[in-house]
Amino acid sequence: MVKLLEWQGKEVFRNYGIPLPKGAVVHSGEEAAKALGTQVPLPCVVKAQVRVGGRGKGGALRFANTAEEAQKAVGELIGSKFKDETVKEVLVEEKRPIERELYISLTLDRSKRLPILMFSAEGGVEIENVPDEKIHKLWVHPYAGILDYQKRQVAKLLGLTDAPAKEVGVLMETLWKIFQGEDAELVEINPLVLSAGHLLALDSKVTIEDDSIFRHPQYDHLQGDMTPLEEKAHEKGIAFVEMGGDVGVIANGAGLTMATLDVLLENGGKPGVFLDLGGTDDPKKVAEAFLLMSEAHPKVVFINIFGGVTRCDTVASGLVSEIKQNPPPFGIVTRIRGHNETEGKAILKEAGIGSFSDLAEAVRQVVSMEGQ
Amino acid sequence: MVKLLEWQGKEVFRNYGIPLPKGAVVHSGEEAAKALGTQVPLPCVVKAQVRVGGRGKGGALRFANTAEEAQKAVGELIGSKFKDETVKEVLVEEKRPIERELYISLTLDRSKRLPILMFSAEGGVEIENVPDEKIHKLWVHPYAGILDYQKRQVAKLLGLTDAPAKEVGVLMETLWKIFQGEDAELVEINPLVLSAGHLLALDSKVTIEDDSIFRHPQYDHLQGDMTPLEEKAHEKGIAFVEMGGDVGVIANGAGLTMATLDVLLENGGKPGVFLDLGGTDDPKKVAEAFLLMSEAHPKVVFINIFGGVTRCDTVASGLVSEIKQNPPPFGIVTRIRGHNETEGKAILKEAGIGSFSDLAEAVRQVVSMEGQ
Amino acid sequence: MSVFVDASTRVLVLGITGHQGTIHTRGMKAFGTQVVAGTSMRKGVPEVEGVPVFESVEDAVKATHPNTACLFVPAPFAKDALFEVADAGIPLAVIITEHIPFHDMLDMLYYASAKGTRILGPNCPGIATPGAAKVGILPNVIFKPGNVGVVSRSGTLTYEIVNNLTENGFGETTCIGLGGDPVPGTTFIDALAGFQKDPETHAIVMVGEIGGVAEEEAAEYIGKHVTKPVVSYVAGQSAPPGKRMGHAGAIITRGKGTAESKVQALSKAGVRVAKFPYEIPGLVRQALKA
Amino acid sequence: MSVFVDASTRVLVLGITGHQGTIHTRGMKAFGTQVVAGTSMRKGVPEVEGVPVFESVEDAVKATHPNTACLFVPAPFAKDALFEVADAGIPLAVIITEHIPFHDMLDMLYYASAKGTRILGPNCPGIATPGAAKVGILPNVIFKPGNVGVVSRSGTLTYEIVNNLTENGFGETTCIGLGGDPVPGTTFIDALAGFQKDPETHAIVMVGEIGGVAEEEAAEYIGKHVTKPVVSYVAGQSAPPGKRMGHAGAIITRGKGTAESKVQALSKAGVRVAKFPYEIPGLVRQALKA
Repeated sequence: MVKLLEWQGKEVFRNYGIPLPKGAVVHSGEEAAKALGTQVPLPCVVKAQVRVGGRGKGGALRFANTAEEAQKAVGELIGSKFKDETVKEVLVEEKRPIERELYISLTLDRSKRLPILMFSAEGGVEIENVPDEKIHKLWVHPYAGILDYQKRQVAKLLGLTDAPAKEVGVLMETLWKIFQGEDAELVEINPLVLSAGHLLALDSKVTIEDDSIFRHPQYDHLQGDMTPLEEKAHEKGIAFVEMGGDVGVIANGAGLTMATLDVLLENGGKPGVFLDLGGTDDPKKVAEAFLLMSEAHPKVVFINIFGGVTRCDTVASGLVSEIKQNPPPFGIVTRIRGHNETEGKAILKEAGIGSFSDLAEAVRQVVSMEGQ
Repeated sequence: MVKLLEWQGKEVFRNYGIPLPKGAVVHSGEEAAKALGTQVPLPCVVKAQVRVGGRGKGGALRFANTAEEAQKAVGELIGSKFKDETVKEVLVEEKRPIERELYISLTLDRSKRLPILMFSAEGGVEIENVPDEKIHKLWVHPYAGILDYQKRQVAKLLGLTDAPAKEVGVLMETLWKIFQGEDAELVEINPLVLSAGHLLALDSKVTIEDDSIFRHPQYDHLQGDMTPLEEKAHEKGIAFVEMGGDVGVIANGAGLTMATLDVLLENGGKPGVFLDLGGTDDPKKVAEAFLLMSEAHPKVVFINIFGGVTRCDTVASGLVSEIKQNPPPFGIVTRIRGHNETEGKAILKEAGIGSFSDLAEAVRQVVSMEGQ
Repeated sequence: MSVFVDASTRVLVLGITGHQGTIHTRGMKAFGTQVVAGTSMRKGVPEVEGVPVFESVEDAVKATHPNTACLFVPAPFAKDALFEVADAGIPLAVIITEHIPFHDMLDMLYYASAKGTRILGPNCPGIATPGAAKVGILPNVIFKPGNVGVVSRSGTLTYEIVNNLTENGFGETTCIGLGGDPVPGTTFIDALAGFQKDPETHAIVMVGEIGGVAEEEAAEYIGKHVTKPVVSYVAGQSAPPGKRMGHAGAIITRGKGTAESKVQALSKAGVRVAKFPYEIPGLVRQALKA
Repeated sequence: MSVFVDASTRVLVLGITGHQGTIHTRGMKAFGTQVVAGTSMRKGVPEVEGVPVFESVEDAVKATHPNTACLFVPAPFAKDALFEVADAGIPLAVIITEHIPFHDMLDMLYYASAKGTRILGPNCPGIATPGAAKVGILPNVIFKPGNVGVVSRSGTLTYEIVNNLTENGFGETTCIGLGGDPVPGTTFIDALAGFQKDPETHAIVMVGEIGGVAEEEAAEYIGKHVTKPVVSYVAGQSAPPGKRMGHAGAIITRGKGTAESKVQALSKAGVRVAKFPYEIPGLVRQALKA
């Protein structure tokens, strides 16, 4: 999931013709002062560019009436931390009069297996805090797109007439074009405001689906909300999640990984990192996983592999040769099951690596090693 | 059905990016000489712009190596008649080397209720003369459009590789865009040629659906293949067909009109004009129909109306008042059936207009009047 | 029994405030049809002919639960109206509107079928089950309940034939006007399947016309699946090739869709084919006796 | 009996010349599956693993009449391949390919349903009916014919569970891997309906995971329509909200799709819910005795 920053999302909006306030991305107070003299009129809004939500309450949004005020605000924001995220960029934007604040978004409804357009006359607050009955929903057929009657319906439910009623219809089509054209998971405008009688997007939230990056290389290097190690694993095609405990878990397949975690937690273990090798049980991936694991400094690593396509003995040999080459700085417990399980276990035993058949038993061993 | 002339179809092609030879539309030999000096290189092809087919055999296509030859050919063609159609415009086009002649078209398959793409490696002749097994067909889903595998399929069956294989895929998408975007009934390129290793459209046949003209006003005044009277009726929303005999038939609804004609012909009548008032039996339309009829100079007019929504007496009154105001120069036989039939017949009788219930009987009366 | 519409039919009229919409709402009510709601682009119209008017199909559906829509909306807006009907889950949409571009109709057809909505029409007179319900513009007076099912691509010719049947002592289970457009939502085959299944229908009258291959396909279907007697007439046996005979359906091109091929196919499938429309009641009498 | 695949299954492998395509063609054949044809973008490959290779699905269909397609084609080309399969009228397409953008999958789903093709997957291990046929990449050795139907969103976890069942003396009618992607072609409900109808299936094992509301919907369906005993496990009860647990399916957002809500819904529908995967054979034994 590539989560665009507000200004990056607004660049997309601009390319598709959505009306926006004038603004500039700056990295220092000086840049802000320069932008305010040329591109951006005063008074202005100074907005820290972070991916986490709740910027308003957290002081990441400031108002400035003069260039000096803006310069000062930018200076303070750049480099500051906001919910663990360091502010590297600030958006300085003209402050526009606001008559009404609305909400609109397009995302996937997994249940109906259809794109869903959500909109509300109660914009400007986190949509999670808007009561269900004030959020309207309509579904978009992937081939037919936005329909005219849906435009009338949205205008009516949002209480828009005349120019804004027409504008919201155009906006719906544009959001749809972005949603499909950019392979977005979410396109959200909150708030969408009525300003001087016209619609204007004051914020943007756009996330792009990972799987579509092959046709959108421009999003390839935009950071998501992953930790540096997660990022590194991501580049190698390994799902890797940091959780704060001190047991590293390596398994193959999302379901098996999660099941392993479930058993571990229930037995009092504290998972620190888990690492899903995916549907494969390629020994090379095991080696890569070990290197990543070392960087996460776990106390003990639990390897839970089901030998499906590849045989258990192949996996065990790969594992042993990797461990011999680079002796890992953590204890290892393995549970290997499936095809040629007996042979695999013999290989591990010879290398002095504990190996179990029973998941619960294996987990108890992991927890006991963790406690030492 | 708006049938575009070759050059009009090629204008559409040009707007959508289909590769074409250089050419110019001219109305005289002088214009041709001017175009050959600037826009169009020699040698060239001189093509009479008429809607009927078979131009090659009929002498409507000429070749010229010099500007003089071209000027002469244009001079001869302008104003000449080609299968009853007067040549008003001539297309002068550069002559390109031809390696292969192919056929491709998009139209509606009414049976499958899907657009159909037809293509053949045997282009350059009337498609009616190409044997069935050499015409390939594939169907296009209106929402999904041209699919990649279909492009590969077409390239393979046409024996195209390398650049032309890619070009034909792009061309298919373009034809589809024209077909949908211009509301075409038919988009045909015959021949589509391979010239110096690239695809090129040497001819165009594009017809636009009448019902879509409301969103394509640019086609509103392009003449189809109707006679002047048919054109006039068309403008009034009356279906009017000239057939060469001397009985005028007025009926309401296509089915009833055709059934009337069937009975008339079977009884030895010679229909000259028939006129479908449509699903309506609005008396005003009857008046307009009478005026059109007069211009077609029939010997006798047969009115066959079924009173459905409107009552027969209303129709009869309208008819009588119209006839009293403008006594028609032809005999009249009526058959009026349906709602309030008896009242309607009484009104007609009072005005001295013969009126029948039985279709066969009415038709015999028509034929006897025609013979007088 | 009957086909597609019956006494439980509840009609929503789209475009009820228009001239046609209003007239035919009156006609449908006079036929005994439950017309439960209308919609209109005009705002603030409370009712038409005693029928409540809503601004959207969704509102009308919530308030009045129609199961059939009748569209009188102008051609440029018909596609959107049909989408609205399909999204509201109404299973039958009768489209009276003429001059809908066939490209729109293709979109409508595939959208409706994905949503489970049957389209009858466009450019059709509608459907009537005497004694139960009528949806569309067919004249009320020509019908009588009976055991003949009628299906046709024509309008007035059908009225004429039904009138003739009724005058000759017959009555109809259901009369279905498919409309003459190139892309019909419901075909002869759909209607024939309905009549074959309907126990009250004892004979079927199928009125075809030149153009397309719908009659040939129907003939093939009859040969395989229809055991009830079918009587048919094909209009346009004398029509000149390449000329439009009133609407886009009735054109003969490239030697296809001729009356000859249709009559031949129907005869081969055991259909009694009338040479002239007024022969139909006699053939129906024969068929029912056989 | 079985669900979706049986001894009459004839498989066409798309992307048969690729590494995965070749390996798993061998695997499917070793399972006893009739693999009748393959396709490849590479030209001039006559056969792979004794299976004839064609340049297009149409050619393969004409020559070998497959009724099931198994797709190994790379994600960027999967959409077009599925269109080709659907246009060729193949009623079941098992998509192994992972990382297909969900926007593509939406197009594929609605195109396939219009053409009457069922999609299983994408990003799924496939489907196996022991003793009859396997389509996909499930390991051969874990299966035994029996009376337990297995349906799952996971891959290896399913292998583990099936292996465990088999080791405990059970066998499977059919094992269906739905895949973990956000837009699956076949859902729990489709599979449950199949098992409910299949007379040889006596108990059903349903392996869910966090994310989405598929398990909750399945629970509702079970409550209404499934009379056979169902045993379930939901993976990810300990997963932190907002984190992806390996694939796009397994994410908890906005308090929806939690393990709690799934377990609760399933329990309410009478499903025996295992706390840990290894409890499943015991619960199946209980269920079959009850």
